[in-house]
Amino acid sequence: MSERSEVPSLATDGLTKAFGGVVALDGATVEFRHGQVNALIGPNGSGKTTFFNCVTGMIRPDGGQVTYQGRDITGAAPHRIVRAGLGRTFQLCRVFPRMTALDNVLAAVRPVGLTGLLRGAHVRADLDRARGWLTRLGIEHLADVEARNMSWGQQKLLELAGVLMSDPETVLLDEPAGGVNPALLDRIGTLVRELNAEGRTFVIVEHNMDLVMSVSDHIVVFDRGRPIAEGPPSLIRSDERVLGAYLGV
Amino acid sequence: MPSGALLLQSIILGLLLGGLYALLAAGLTLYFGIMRVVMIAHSAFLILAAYLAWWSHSRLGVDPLLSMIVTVPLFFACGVLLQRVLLARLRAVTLTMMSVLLTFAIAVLIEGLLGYVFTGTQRRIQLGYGSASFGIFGARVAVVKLIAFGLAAVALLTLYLLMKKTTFGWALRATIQHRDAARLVGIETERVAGYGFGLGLATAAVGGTALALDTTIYPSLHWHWIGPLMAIIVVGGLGSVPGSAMAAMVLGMLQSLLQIPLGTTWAQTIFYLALFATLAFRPQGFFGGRLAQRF
Amino acid sequence: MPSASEPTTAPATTSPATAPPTGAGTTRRRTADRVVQVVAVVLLAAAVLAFPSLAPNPYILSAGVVVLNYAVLSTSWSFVGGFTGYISLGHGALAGLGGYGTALLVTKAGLPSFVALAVAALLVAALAVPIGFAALRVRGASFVIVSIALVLILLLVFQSWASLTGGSRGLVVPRPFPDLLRPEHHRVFYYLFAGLLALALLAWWMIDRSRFGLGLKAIREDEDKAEALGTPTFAYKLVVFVVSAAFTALGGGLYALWFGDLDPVFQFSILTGSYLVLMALLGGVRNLFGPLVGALVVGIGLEYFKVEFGDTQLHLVATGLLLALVVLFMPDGVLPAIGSLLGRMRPAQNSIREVTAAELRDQRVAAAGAPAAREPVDAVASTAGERAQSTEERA
Amino acid sequence: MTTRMKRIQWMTALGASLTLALTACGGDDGGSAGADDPIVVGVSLPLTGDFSEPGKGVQRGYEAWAKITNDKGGLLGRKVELKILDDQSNADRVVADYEQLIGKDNVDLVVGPFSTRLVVPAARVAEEYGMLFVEPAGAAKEVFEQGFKNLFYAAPAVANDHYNHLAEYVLALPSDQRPKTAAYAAMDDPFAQGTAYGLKEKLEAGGVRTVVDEVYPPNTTDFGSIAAKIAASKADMVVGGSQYQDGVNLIVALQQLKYQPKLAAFSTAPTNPEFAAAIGNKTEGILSPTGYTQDAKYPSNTEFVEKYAAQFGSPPEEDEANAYTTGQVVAAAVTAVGCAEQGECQKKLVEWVRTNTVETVVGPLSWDETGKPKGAHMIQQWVGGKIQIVLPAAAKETDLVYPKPAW
Repeated sequence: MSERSEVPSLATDGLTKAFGGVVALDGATVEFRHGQVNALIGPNGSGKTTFFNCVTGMIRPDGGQVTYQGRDITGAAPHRIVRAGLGRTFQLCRVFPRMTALDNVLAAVRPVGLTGLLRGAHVRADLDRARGWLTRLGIEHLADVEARNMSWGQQKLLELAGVLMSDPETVLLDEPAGGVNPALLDRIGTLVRELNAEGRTFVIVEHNMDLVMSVSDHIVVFDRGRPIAEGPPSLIRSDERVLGAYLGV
Repeated sequence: MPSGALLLQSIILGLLLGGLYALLAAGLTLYFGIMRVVMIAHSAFLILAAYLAWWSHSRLGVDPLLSMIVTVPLFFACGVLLQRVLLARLRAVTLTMMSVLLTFAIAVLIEGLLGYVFTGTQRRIQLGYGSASFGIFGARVAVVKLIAFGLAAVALLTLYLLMKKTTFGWALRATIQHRDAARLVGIETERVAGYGFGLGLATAAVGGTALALDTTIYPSLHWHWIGPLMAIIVVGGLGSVPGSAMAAMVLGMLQSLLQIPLGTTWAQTIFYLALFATLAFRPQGFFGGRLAQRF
Repeated sequence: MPSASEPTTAPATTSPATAPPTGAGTTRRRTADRVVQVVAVVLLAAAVLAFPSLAPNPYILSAGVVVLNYAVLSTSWSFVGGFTGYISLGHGALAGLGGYGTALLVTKAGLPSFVALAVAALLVAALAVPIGFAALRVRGASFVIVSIALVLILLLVFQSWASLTGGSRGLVVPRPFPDLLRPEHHRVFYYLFAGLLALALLAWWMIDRSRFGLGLKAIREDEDKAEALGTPTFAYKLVVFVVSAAFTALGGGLYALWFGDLDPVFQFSILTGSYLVLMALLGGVRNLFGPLVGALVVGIGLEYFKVEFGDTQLHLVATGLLLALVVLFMPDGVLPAIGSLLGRMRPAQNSIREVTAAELRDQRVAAAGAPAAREPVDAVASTAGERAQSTEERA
Repeated sequence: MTTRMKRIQWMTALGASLTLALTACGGDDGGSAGADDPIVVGVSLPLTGDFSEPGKGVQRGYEAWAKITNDKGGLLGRKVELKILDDQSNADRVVADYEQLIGKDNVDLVVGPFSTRLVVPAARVAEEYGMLFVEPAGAAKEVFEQGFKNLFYAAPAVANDHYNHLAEYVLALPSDQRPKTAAYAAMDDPFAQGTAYGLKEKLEAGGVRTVVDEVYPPNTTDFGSIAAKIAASKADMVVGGSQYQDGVNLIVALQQLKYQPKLAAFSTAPTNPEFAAAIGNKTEGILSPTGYTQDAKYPSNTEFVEKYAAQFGSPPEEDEANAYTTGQVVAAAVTAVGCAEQGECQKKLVEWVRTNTVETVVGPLSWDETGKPKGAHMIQQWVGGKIQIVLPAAAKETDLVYPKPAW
């Protein structure tokens, strides 16, 4: 995995967020590189999800700055951040339970203008694209099934299909391996690599070290709301601070 | 320009009214803090308590204050049941909306039952000391109003001590602040939530008795109360008991003072104006309260 | 195949061989469905249009007008309540505003009746913007609070501002067709209401099939998720609230022109709003004709209670009980619930297992996932179930 | 697939319920009247809701009228039958009710409901079906400004004229005794407000300055602030445009503030039998207008009071009397014209009422072009623990006490 670029895709500077007395982010300064698969790891409660939520505008940070491709996106509305090219999945996979798989994916279509809004949701071009993603993720046969009637793993794939439908340059995955079986895990790993090869940047929060080590180019380790180490997998594997904080050794 | 005596009189009335508002808003705030539920039926229970006070006075000849011996524990039990049996049934995803509808339905149910049992006639407790009053710096304070205020103050103080000084209060506060964290440290949040609801409803029992002392009651009166109370908890910052108490005193006072130049009806609009202004410009409320950001 | 290793929870149609995406069978079934739907709509329209000729006397006709008015209002309500899941208890007030707006534009500004109606609806729509701004900026509860407050404050204002609104003395709305006899008057307005209902249903249907509608439904399902997929949720909610307000105002204004007398107490009544909710919920908010059916049921139900228990407040008790039961047991609507019950008794071509799996999944998410997913800090305890499963699979 | 299946099931359910609804709507027509059929008199009353208490009073009045009439052989040899519907104090309902009575049930006559708020919408239905509409309760002046041709108010005076005798009395007082300032508080209700504002207009014209003018919504329960304003103004006289409970509350609040006016007048409330107990028996000197007294010497009244008491166990109040009066007016017209059914007959009935004077339990009544009665109310005062007529001089039972003793 050669590094394609040194341009930072997503970067934060001194990001801070506290909930009541609990400090979730404590001046986190991080840079993720464009065109790479980045991983964000750390023990439970180290602030990874809060970091995602702050970056994607779901919660407003108390302090600090978020930039994406050089643009300041701190505190912007989530949908604006998505439109800037930053898509995300959720820690516990979130799909629209009472909508069919197809509609779940179509919901990510970005209508332009009033006519775009009032156009039918099922126009040919959108349908083709949506089916294309479902096919690529191997769940095309479930297109007309409501999401709540799908298995956990299928829902995870569906969520990813939706995010990809919005055509993000950078994809943030929150625990993609959470609760999935080994076969699916391999598949997700392969997908991430394939999509990365097509030019998409990834930031992955993950506990599953096998996945992290096998797919990522660059790893950032969080502890107590700030990064404590970063580098390629080979380096992180042997970093004692990481072992101390993360593995609890 | 209103005379000094009228001004003083209005300030005293505002203070007394604000006290009652504060007590009732405390209950509403508790529910919201515990379950993010806007309990529309709170004021219907208030009127129910007032009816029970009136009934025990006029039919059994008991002093209305004594009716609290029955109503307070009864309402506590009702609150626990309401939370455990009904609200806990609702799906978490739609809880906020559906709980409003459910408590709305309960409010209508109580109103209908009161109307069925006691008819729509306006009722009022006739007390021997009903028109008694005493003077203070040229203003007059009615004895019944003072008793009502005293009740509210004592109840609020009890609530405050309960929340701050007891283990149960600690557990309740923890549950309100962060339910999962509370569960992690071994608090049985479900049980605590139930008791919290009971506590909230118990404030309605006290408030209802206080209300019955000095005003007329009728089944649909609760609509008259729920509006101002909702405004108070929003202005106070949803979920903050001290915040809502502050908001209650301020708004109660404003209402009373605005009645001098504007008259009764227009003065009431202050609550709704405050509500709209708060939501539009400062959704987290004016007196603390941090929950509103997300709700 | 991702599903191959999860046989217990996979739907019946997992095997790629059995389900070609746009197979001939599916197409044929869709065409058949379409025909059934069109026939149903035509029958419905015919029934509605034929009603005035079948009505034995003017009273029944006027009852028909009332039911149609309810149907218009609850359909308008479901633009917000149905699509986005935001429940408003204050739509009665928007209808009242439409009524008063129309009446005042006729009496004070001298506009022709139906011009006044249109202008009033536009004004109410404009007013809905700041109201929606305050109500929808933050999630959930504040919308309901604002909707109730709206009724209460408008009642106060319209009662107190007697010099403009006539206050409690009421406001008389001049008849648009002063020469018509009363039964004819009812007939004309019956068709006007039917037309308005058709317009509202058409708008509903257009939104329902559009990208906008899909975005709104996504908001109803999971607002954070919709936002994270790029839907400008606040703008969507605001727009659909304004559309809903405009239709509600049209309904209220038309009612004012028909009824002729406005009184703040009845125009700005919290019960009206709750009836609308009850109708929509009964009929099912996800269906085009749900609110219409709900209006029929509630309209007739109210009559029944009045006849049976006329001199008591039991109609309130019934309303409360019904609403509570619907909320507790059939939040998707009574008719849809009955429909799915019927569906389950049919020879099962949709596998039962699918439903069961869905329920299991629902419970699992409701119990563990949903609250935790909303929490900002990495949740630990509540996700234990999922974790256990994942460790198991990893092992 | 699942959603589509559901849609079809759902459509079926929709069709079924629609059919049901349509069949349910096809109610039966009332049969047309024959010579032996009873004369059906339709009325809608607020038996539940905000106006239910006076509504039930009106109901008793109508029932007494029907019974007394039938005991004497009915009208035109036909029995009188009441058909009473409940309008839940709701204007939408009252219109639907009269629509039903006239359109579906085909009643022969209709009479009015209670409360001004309901009378106007109800009267419009009757007007548009060409029915005579005599009503016992729409006393506010707005009722008579709608251009109704068929409406007649069956009581001595409209709300704004209730205090006419009192206004004359006050303005006739020597200038050193006459009140200089007056405070008014009225419920936001056309009737209650009408009474207070009728007096206010006349007193202002006569030079009595208005220092407080408060209007409160019908649901007001706390009168502390209004009372504070009135007390602070130290007005010489206080006038309450009240119904019942609000009047009681206002008086108690005023008493709490130790406010002592020279004259205190309240509409409706002081004539209620429970009034004295409700304000702790501090009633002395309180004035109130009334359109009816059980002691009136009109022949039909003696009969009414006696038979009403026998039927209901207590003497009739004003609401009951007004309903009875309504019945008397309709009966007089029917007897004189000799018909009672929908259609042409109604025109003749209207014509007759407009041009004639009817003897009733509240005295002889006649009407102007708008249906407004041409009389005034008597004024009563609590004197010696009893409410007694003090004005006009011709009807008085005792002298008016002025200034009013402390309460």
